[in-house]
Amino acid sequence: MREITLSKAVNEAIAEEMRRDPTIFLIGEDVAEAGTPFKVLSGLVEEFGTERVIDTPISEPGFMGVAVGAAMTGSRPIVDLMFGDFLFLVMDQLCNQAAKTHYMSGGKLKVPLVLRTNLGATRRSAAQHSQSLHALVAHIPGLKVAMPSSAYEAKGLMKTAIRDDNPVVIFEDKLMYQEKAPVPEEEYLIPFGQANVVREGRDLTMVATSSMVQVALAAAHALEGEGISVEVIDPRTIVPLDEATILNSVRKTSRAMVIDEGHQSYGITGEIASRIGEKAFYHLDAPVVRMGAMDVPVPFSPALEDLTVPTPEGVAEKARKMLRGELFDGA
Amino acid sequence: MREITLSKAVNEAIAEEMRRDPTIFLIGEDVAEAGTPFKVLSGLVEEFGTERVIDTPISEPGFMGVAVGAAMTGSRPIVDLMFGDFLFLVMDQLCNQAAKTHYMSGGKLKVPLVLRTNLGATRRSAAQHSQSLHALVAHIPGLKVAMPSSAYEAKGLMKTAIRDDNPVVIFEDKLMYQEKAPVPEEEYLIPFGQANVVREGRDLTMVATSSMVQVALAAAHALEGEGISVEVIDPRTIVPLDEATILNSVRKTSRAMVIDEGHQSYGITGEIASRIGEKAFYHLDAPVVRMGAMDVPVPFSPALEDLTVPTPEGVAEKARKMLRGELFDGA
Amino acid sequence: MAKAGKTSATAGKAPARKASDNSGAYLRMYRQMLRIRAFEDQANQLYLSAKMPGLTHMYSGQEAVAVGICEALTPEDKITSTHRGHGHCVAKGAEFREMFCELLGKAEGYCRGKGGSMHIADQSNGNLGANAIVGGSMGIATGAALSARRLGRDDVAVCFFGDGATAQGLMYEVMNMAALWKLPVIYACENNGYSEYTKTAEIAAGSLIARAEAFGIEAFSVDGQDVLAVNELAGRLVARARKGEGPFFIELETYRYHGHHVGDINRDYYRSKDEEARWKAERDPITNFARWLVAEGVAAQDELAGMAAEVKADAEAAVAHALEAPYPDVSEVDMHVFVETAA
Amino acid sequence: MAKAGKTSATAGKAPARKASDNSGAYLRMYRQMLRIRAFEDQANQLYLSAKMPGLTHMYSGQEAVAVGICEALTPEDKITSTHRGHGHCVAKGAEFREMFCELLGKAEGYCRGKGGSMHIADQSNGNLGANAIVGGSMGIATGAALSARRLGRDDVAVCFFGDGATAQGLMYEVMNMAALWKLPVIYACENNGYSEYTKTAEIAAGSLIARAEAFGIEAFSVDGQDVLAVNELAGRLVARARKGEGPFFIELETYRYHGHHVGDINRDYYRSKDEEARWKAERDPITNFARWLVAEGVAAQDELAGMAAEVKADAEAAVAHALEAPYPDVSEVDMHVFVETAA
Ligand SMILES: Cc1ncc(C[n+]2csc(CCOP(=O)(O)OP(=O)(O)O)c2C)c(N)n1
Ligand SMILES: Cc1ncc(C[n+]2csc(CCOP(=O)(O)OP(=O)(O)O)c2C)c(N)n1
Ligand SMILES: [Mg+2]
Ligand SMILES: [Mg+2]
Repeated sequence: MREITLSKAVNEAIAEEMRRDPTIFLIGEDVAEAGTPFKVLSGLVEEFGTERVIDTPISEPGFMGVAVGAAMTGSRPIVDLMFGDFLFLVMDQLCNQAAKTHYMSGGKLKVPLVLRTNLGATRRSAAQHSQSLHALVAHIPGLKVAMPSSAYEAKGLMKTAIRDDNPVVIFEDKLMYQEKAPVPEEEYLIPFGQANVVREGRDLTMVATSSMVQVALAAAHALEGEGISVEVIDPRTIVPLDEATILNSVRKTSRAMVIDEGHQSYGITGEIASRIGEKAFYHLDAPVVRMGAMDVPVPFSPALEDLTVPTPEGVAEKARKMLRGELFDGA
Repeated sequence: MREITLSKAVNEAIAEEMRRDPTIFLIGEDVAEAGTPFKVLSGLVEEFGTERVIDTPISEPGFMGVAVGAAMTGSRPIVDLMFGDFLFLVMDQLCNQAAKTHYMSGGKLKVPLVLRTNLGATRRSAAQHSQSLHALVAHIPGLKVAMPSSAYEAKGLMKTAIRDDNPVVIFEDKLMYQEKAPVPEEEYLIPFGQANVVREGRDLTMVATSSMVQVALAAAHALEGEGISVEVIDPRTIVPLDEATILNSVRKTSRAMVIDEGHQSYGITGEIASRIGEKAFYHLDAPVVRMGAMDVPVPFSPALEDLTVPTPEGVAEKARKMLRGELFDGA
Repeated sequence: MAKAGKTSATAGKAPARKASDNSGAYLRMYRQMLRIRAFEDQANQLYLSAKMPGLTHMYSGQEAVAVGICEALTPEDKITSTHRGHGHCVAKGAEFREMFCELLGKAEGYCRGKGGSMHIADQSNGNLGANAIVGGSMGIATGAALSARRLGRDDVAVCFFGDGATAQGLMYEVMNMAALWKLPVIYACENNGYSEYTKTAEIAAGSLIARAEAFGIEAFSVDGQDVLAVNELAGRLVARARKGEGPFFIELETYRYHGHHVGDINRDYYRSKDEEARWKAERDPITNFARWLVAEGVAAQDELAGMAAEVKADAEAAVAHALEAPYPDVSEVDMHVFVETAA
Repeated sequence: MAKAGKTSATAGKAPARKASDNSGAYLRMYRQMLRIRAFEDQANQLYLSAKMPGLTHMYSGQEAVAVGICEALTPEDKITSTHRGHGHCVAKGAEFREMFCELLGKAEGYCRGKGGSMHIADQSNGNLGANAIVGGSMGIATGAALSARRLGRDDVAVCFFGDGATAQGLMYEVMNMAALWKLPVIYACENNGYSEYTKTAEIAAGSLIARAEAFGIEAFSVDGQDVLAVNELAGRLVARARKGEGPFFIELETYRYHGHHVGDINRDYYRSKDEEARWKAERDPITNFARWLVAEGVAAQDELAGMAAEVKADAEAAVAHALEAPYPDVSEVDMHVFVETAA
């Protein structure tokens, strides 16, 4: 199968959907000629014109609001938010407006929009350009949240997001834009709420999102040589969350780790770990281990930044300890 | 001891601190003559004048930013955010600026400010005036988060918040403003990061925040008659979180429930439950039960709204099931 | 930049066209103003008698704004509304029953009781909804205009908001985009002199009109108590916006008769009883328009009185219906969080 | 409203006072502009040779703005800066060593390596920090002004921002408050014609000056390539702001020589090489000021050249030092999340 970059996969997904449905348009900063600073959208303005690929002023709250109104009136906007860190600027329009409109109107109005943005540290971009803020939107009822972990996932999830009648926030991993993966030429969609068992295993389940899927896989690979068999599960969407696949796996392996690039405290690892703790309680041979990013603003210095996110080595080491029974912190 | 309302307790705390320290000022919408819609700040402008009790235009992002700048330059602002739901509007200034400034400056700059706002549904105020959004700010490193559960707590925590050199977000329960509790005349502070064991018990630990402390106490009271002894713990601050007190209790009771008025999914119950699951694993006789608000925007209709938040009856029923061993959902 | 002269119906100045030409529209506007007033009187009473849950903000006094503008719109045209939104909703064509049911949280309400007063929406008439976030709908109205243009429709969007909302930065962001893209949107600022308990002058520096003009937007001010003046200006601007000459900004001087919300009873400390009395006596949009209708021979006094009685009876019947109407079933609580069908 | 005449040093127009009166300040400004240019040349090279991590935005071309304004400030006066912030930092008095250490993430950096290029701050000289959120510091500057006034200090705050940042609603919110409260803050808009890869005309409707004026703020435009014109205006406005006559708004027409960020190499599609060449040839703030200094007899050509060599050597030495300087200890990673001491 051909291999394409995640960047290209996103571009293809959007182009295919825009060809199919004329109500779709793109809106954001430097999305047209520039094709975004990451060049993800290159070529789209040439095909679809400036009426459908709309450059905005640097007005995140404003164009988010514009997208909500457009979505309520027959359009299907895709909003490009250049950095996930700018989510803080659009929270009101996203969470007080887009997320609640369908419910508040008793099902009469709907807001079919996609907010595509990114996450991920270790690019030396410092505290305001490195955050992974998916936990914030996952907490707000009415928003779906997708977290692609490869080019293949990015394409399929983007197409589903665009066809969904609800507001969907999709987080791409900035560091993965240039990474290639096999992506079929033929059209495919990836349904929301169906986790992907990326790797099967017997001894331990790792639930990992986005950038952390590869980290988990690398750790699993290392552990394999030591006779430890790891199952890796990518939830794909954290809202809706495919609890069943995760629980089935944990019931089989009896051990679970949850790995994510958002800050660990009050992030998504707590939700997933506590659901496992609640619903697979009697199957657990050890406490569920969580690994999120450190609870610190992302430091600029390369000497510090790399310490803040889970690494394959760190994950493998925790797994080893877990299997050796060394993790029962004060218990 | 005299009893005063939560509203009065907050007012006293602020007045006492403003008398002590002239660098403190209040800023927000209708905080001066009107004393806020909830009348919490009544009388302060008369004592401190309009230079220290500053009415703003309806510009939440703007006055939040102004407060950050003032805090960086020798002032200690208390920001009044009329409804917790407007947090979405101030997230950028709060989370990208206030929370990160000390860290990003390598410890050189600091932002000693208090953001006081509220939480709580069941006032028939509908989806944009009823949210409990503390989970969002708890996830952001650099912010402290206090959740008073009574007039006594509100006064002591507010005074500590004002003296803290970091940005602190303090959530008051709207429904509690007119509720009285014993509050000493003498000055006292309540340190951050020290949970309060509100009620001792043997069979089950309930960790409950803010509005839910009373719900837990009412449930505990009902259960007492049935021979079930419940320990109720109020963390007081969720950042910093007093893990030790919670874990010690759970190690004693072997059962835990976590009750909070924020939406359950990706909220704070997951964090607290998973920390218990991690660190008191071998002591648990049953899965940790979480009860948050339903994952729905808050409906206006009284017939629906009351269903969305935990009640004493609901909590007691879950506790009974837990003790009868009926909660092992699919495990 | 061009400003509409502040025409006043009561001043006896001749209207743009002869009264008789247009009597259908005049009586419709009169009736709609009556309907808003009657709606609010009932809502106020419901609240004061503790039959209505929650918080509500009365539109009484500002009727000429909503009615003068909405009369210039088609059902396909969109509006966005505010926390003080009952007037916009009625003016855009909503029914009393569904409105009162919504205010009481009943299943027959426009939003099945889930929205209530502050979120009432009426999609069937192009009302995209009240909004409890001050300024929160400015992007929505602008987006509706963009959507119309992109999808080849000719509908126009009107964004209603108060003077207080001009303090929200969002307004400037979206006015900039609307101006750059020449969108068919009209920003209608209802300046009732107060935002909550604060006088506009204390929270708005400079000039509201100039703020819009600085973005290259044509801006107008008009007497918001004069339904004919409002309607004349709105008619012109809506037509121009439809042709792609938008956006526009209108400042409408008006007044709210009640407190900020229905519980705001003791308001001496921020505005005087005298001031309130003066507005009611001299500038009531309904009284003054009635006088003009009679003077111009459009209707007789007793016809107007009959209309008022009829509207009042309608409102009372709707309230009676709504009070008896059932609440939504508890199963609805987690319905409508997400649209269930895939596209 | 009064606008500063666009005085131009190169046009040979006489400066406000005789050159010799003020030669200390002139030479200081010249040196500071040289220092910024030298700093950026080194930073650019560090980046291109992959020795500098992350993203950075060059200030070259805009030197007269930062220097002309900061020359009018005392160390107690505050500034807030932007993603393109090295120039402001140097102009406000920072040292090369601590700056380069910061850009390289070293422990000796102004922020112990935690901030980097986009967050460099220098509290000791009143620089409250660069900001990677476009427009993000507008509230901070306004708050610094409020704080000064409330605490009885007479310092003034200058908020630097780009033309692109005028699209952020926050600006209008804080200008409104600054105007209402007469705060000693100066909003300095560096209009370099582009926000990222987009021309200003495509993202800004109407007039930037008029937007400030609509809030009742006195607004001025000035040639941002002419350090004397900038400094003269800034001096006047800072003095007035100190007396409580603020706030003010200044639009400074300027140009960035490099790409939006150092990686922005192929930029033909949004701006022509010709345009770039013209600005560099005709409107370079350093070259033109040097010519004027020589013509006015303030300095000889070779003195200026000597100064440039010295500054360059300083920069090189600082870079060499920074390259060798240690990274912060790993234990610092979770330090400074919170201030540890209670108040
Ligand atoms: C973002 C936000 N801030 C504050 C409020 C509280 N609030 C509700 S109405 C109002 C005043 C609005 O004034 P204006 O826009 O003039 O409308 P009016 O009430 O006069 O119709 C305020 C401050 C709110 N609902 N939303
Ligand atoms: C809130 C926000 N939106 C977008 C960006 C990405 N961004 C960084 S600089 C920039 C352009 C800024 O233009 P301008 O204000 O004119 O400053 P200049 O780069 O020209 O100095 C953009 C869009 C950002 N950093 N912050
Ligand atoms: Mg008003
Ligand atoms: Mg620029």
